[in-house]
Amino acid sequence: MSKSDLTRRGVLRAGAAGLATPTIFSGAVWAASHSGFTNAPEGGSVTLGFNVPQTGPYADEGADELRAYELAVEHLNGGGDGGMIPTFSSKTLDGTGILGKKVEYVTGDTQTKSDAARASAKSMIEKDGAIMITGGSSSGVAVAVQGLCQEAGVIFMAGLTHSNDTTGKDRKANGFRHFFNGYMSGAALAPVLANAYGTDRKAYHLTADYTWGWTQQESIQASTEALGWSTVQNVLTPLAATDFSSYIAPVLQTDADVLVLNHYGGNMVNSLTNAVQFGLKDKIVNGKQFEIVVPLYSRLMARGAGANVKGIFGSTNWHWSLPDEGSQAFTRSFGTKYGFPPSQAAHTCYTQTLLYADAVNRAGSFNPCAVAEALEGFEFDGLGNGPTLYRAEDHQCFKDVLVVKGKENPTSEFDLLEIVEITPVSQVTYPPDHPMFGGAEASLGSCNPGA
Amino acid sequence: MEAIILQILNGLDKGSAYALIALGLTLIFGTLGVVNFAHGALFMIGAFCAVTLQRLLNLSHEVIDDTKKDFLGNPLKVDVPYLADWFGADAAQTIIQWSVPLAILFSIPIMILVGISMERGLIKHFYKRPHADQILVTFGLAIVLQEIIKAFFGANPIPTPAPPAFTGSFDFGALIGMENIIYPYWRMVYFAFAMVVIAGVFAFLQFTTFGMVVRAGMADRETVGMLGINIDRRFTIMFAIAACVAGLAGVMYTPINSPNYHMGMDFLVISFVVVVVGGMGSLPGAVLAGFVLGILEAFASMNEVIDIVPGINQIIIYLVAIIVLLTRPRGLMGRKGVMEE
Amino acid sequence: MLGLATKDFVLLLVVAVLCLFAPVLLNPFPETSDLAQFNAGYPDLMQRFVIFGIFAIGFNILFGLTGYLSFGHAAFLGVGSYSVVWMFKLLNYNIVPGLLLSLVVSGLFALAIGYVSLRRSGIYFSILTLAFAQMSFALAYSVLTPITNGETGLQVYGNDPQYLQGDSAPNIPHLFGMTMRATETVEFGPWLWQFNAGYYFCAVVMLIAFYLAIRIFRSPFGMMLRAVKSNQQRMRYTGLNPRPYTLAAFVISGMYAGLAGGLMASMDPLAGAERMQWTASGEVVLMTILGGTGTLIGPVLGAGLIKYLENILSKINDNILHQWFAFMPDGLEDFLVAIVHPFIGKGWHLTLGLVFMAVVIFLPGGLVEGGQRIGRLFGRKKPAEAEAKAAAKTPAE
Amino acid sequence: MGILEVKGVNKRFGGLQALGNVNLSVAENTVHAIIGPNGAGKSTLLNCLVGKLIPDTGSVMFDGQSVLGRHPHEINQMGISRVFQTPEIFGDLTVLENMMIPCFARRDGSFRMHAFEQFSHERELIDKAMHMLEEVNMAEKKDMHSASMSRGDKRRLEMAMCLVQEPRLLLLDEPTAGMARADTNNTIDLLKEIKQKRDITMCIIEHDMHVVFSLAERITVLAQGTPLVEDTPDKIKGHPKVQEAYLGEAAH
Repeated sequence: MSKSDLTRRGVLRAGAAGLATPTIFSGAVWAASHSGFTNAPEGGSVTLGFNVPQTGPYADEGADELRAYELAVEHLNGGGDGGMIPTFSSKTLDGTGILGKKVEYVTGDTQTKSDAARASAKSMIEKDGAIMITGGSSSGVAVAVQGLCQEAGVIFMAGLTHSNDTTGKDRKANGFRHFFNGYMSGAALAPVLANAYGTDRKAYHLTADYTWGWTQQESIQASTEALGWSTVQNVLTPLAATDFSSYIAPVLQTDADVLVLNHYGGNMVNSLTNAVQFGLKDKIVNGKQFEIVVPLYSRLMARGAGANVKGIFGSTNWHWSLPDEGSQAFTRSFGTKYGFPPSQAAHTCYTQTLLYADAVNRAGSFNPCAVAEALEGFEFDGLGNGPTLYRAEDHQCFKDVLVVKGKENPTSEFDLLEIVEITPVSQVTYPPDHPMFGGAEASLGSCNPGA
Repeated sequence: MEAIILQILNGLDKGSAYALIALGLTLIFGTLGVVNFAHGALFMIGAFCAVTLQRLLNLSHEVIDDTKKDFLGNPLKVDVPYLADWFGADAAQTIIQWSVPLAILFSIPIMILVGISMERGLIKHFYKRPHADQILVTFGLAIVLQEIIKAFFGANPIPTPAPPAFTGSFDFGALIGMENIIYPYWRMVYFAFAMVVIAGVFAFLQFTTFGMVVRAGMADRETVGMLGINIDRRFTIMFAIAACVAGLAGVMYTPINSPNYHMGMDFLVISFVVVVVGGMGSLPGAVLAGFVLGILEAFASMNEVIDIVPGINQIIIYLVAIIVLLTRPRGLMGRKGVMEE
Repeated sequence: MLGLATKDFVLLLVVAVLCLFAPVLLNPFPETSDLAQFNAGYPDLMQRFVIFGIFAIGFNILFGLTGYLSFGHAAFLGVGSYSVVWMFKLLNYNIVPGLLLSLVVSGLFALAIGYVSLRRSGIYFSILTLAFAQMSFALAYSVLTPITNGETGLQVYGNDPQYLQGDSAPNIPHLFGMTMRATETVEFGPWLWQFNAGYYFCAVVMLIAFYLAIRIFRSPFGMMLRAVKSNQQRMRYTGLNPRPYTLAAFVISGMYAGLAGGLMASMDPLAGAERMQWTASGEVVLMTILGGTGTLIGPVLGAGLIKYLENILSKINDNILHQWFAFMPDGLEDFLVAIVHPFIGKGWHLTLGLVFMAVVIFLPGGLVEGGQRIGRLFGRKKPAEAEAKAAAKTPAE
Repeated sequence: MGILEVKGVNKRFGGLQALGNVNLSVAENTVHAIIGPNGAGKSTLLNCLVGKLIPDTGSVMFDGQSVLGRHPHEINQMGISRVFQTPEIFGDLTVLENMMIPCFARRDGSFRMHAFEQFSHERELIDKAMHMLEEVNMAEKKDMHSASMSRGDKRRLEMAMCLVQEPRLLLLDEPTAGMARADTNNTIDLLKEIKQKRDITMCIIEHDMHVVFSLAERITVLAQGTPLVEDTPDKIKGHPKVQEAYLGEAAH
């Protein structure tokens, strides 16, 4: 018998042929199969766990993430046109899976709830023998699942999570984030806003009343104030709010001339729609045109707001219209398979899968600690965001940030945003012990291989 | 002062939605005695009637435009609505923009049909069952309806704008000599519409024989049954009316906030609170509670209030519900003995 | 035995045996078969089965016996979880202090909420409890973040004091050194069984909770609670005060919920605010009704079914469907996949809704009634399910 | 001095004077009937006695103690039991369980947390309950689901539940309302038997003159919320005021 803190199986599935002779209580065999880390893959395949919201408000975003994962698995196993593999600066991926093992995957539903997400991730680790968990469409879930993976001893490659905390005060040695964060949004947006609207602006913030909202608001306030803006008021809105009229109306009574909506998803769609209803876009205050800003844009959600997004600034991790080779390859590959362009969530999830696979290949092992080491300080290019660094200190990717604007004349329902500026990585880089990221106290802890 | 006037307007507007949903719910819940967890789903279906009509009006065929390229670099396929072929591009554009008001007409027969089939097919068999069973079956139904809508329309919100004539906002301030009191046209339309529907339902119950019988049935079902009046059929009609009211509330709500498949669940809990705060079995109570809670919610979200009591905007509805129920045992206008056991 | 009538003792014994062999029984399909997808015998899900079982058993003491339908029991679940994690943060990772605290805190919480809410009955009571729970949820998510860590959920950080944490003590939840995650894995032919310490701990707690619930059901106190449901007027005119009886039932079931929440945090040291949301309260209501209100074993079955559907169905994707139907001709395979597709993966909610409707339409007494019918079909009573219902209705002698 | 003394009780509902200066004295170990036409205030008076209503003025003394402001369960614990117009029993429980509840209430008071005690240990109370059931001829129905019994059985069960508490005052609110003549006679016999076997005071509110004159030793006639006369049955029969206010009306 073997004793472990988290077990694996999957082996049996993969190595089914080798089990022709029934072994009764063959604990010894088990122990031998352990290579000192959780769910060490055996046989000819390796299992990845794709944990995305399939029900609840972010279900469509989750579905897009899942499409990207399936595409990534196809490409890793040598199917399709290879997507971004040919453009990726690291050349270890050759279409033979990961370390020569065929990539298999299991899927689960996070329901955008920490509990459900952890339950789903645990079942992937305990039941399906997943060696890596990835996905998610909100920061609460990302932090919760990242914590779980740290304890269980598997790698977590975060999906869409934008809160500073994910690689800030809640950073973990086994967790990695490719997506950008609230600070970067603020740092990238502020100069563009100052350029477009002037440095003498008074901002009114509406902020979703939970951790992501707060870190986003804190970041954008700091960056805009550094350029001369003042902040009139910051109002916290309940997450469950669906009608924002009573939060928008007071804006009319102040001398604010910019409204910043620190909302995401359904909240963003509704607050933006309501703000436009109240005529804020046409208002003139202090002789200036009133403006609305949405710091974190998502194309999927922007669709829900319809024409209201026209002309409104925001930031995004990636957009399919980027002209670089990697982005084009990915868009072509995804678009050909599914008939529409990928979202930023799809892009980050696809990229994370490739990055993981490559790290394993470079490390020559699935051991989470070896993989983490391979990812730490890794510099790469060709995955759609230009030269990128996976910083060792906090496991955050540093890359250029896109500032976008709602398009005035969209040609299709996917063509809603236009890129205004690509903010260079140097402008959005911060020290790992930045106070918004847990300060000096924040620590990754040490890598946990489980078992 | 301006701020207060604006919040009263907001409160009336929120209250309109609450009152409309609660009105239908209280017809089913307070009158027929069925704990209908699928009522939110009826509201949602109403909203998706508007979406469906918008889609129907937008039914298109593809025309290839060689001058433009799509995201893969192929020639752009442009969707041209059939309406444009029939009536010309401008007329078609206008019709599509007016899809939400048109959806009122479209939704009434659909909601009546939905209401009747729900009552005849399912709810009818649960009048005499325990409330617990009613909760389970209607909750199950709500999930199923929601998932069906999700399967067709996805999980994301779908924009359904108001007609151009009603976008933008109205400057009240200019009218009464104050600054900065502007209010969106469509929200005023919503309030007016709610008033008309509420008045219609009340008039119907007050001035028709049908209404009299139903009101008598609400007060004492057994006696009415004994009089040989076919109360069953009237209850079916009642259910259809309730479904209709919820559906219309949903149709008209779409331009205020883009509809999504779980909007019914978002309103479900609130609407139960509204009905109970209003008092079981009381239609005026439900309407009153809807507006009271709407206005209080609007006021609680003012900065001045939040500064004094942080977090009050998160809990105001529940706090008010607790206070009302503790000081007035049967809510604002409830009747004795309804759903108290 | 143990102060139980024979049939109750048999029921307890059956449940105990089922719990003991759950890791084997819940993994009926060999790992190598395509049906292994339906295996539920992995630690996390088994823990969830018994923890939600405790939650539902406790809820049934209130709802099944007194008929008071609380729509706010999730608040106690959340409070229990927070208590345990706070003990982890302050003392050490031993789960005992936390569980004791979760019982105390949820009991006090239930006392306060129950005292106020029980001034009203029927739907008014339901809405009062709902309002309290929703307030707790909204505040825990936002204003009370210093205590609850808001959206992220309360968890242990490296810089927490942990005053009693010894150097050698495990750095994960444990019971006097036995970690909750410790698992013995046994391979038997193509089968794989996981015997997990945390699960067995939860199972023992559930058996104790179940035993206490049987005692309460069969006690004079239990009879008084049924009297409350039956006729409060007669009760008052018989010289009994219904209020303290209902309050006691409310507090007991609140403590069951707190214990369940505490166990959840003990198995997985993270406490999220959404545990207190109305949907979680509604879930336990559905579990109880689905299984069979007022029966002993029903709520546990209901909890098991809902958790099973949630965790197993949601993980089936099209890829797996294609594997299942791979032996068929291509056209037929695609057709079958298309038919099944809406009900699995992201469509698991749809299946759940249909199951709710089917059970309530065809089995008015819940799953327990289904068990009874099967029992009758085979001519002999199945001891576990069939007697539970019958026993609840037989005289209290 | 009677066991129950009602003095100067007034009760108004809005503009309606339901009770006006009611004085009533019920002597121990007697059967006292309160009669009067509909709306005379009989039920209001009864509700004032058991704590469901609180009079605006006046006093209600039971055995020298005031009952005013006490809860119904406290008043019951003082020794007053009540039989309702429609039998109020615990429909979800069996007959024996129905009987056990008053037994527990008498022994343990208005609340006790006997959550882990066992029924089998309560031999004494079970015997007592069975004994009472035998007295009302229901012993063989002890395991029946009480809601499924006939109305007559429910009535007998309810009376047994009251009597097993050995009350000093039994209040009966139209105990034969809605019963057929044969059932009514059975009830009369049962009540007579009960009275014979023990020392008990009964106060009956009744519409049916046959019942009243078969049982009552003293009768109070209530009209428009005020006691008209109080006397023995024989005297009441011929009393002109009663003829006018009650029997006359009933003769219509």
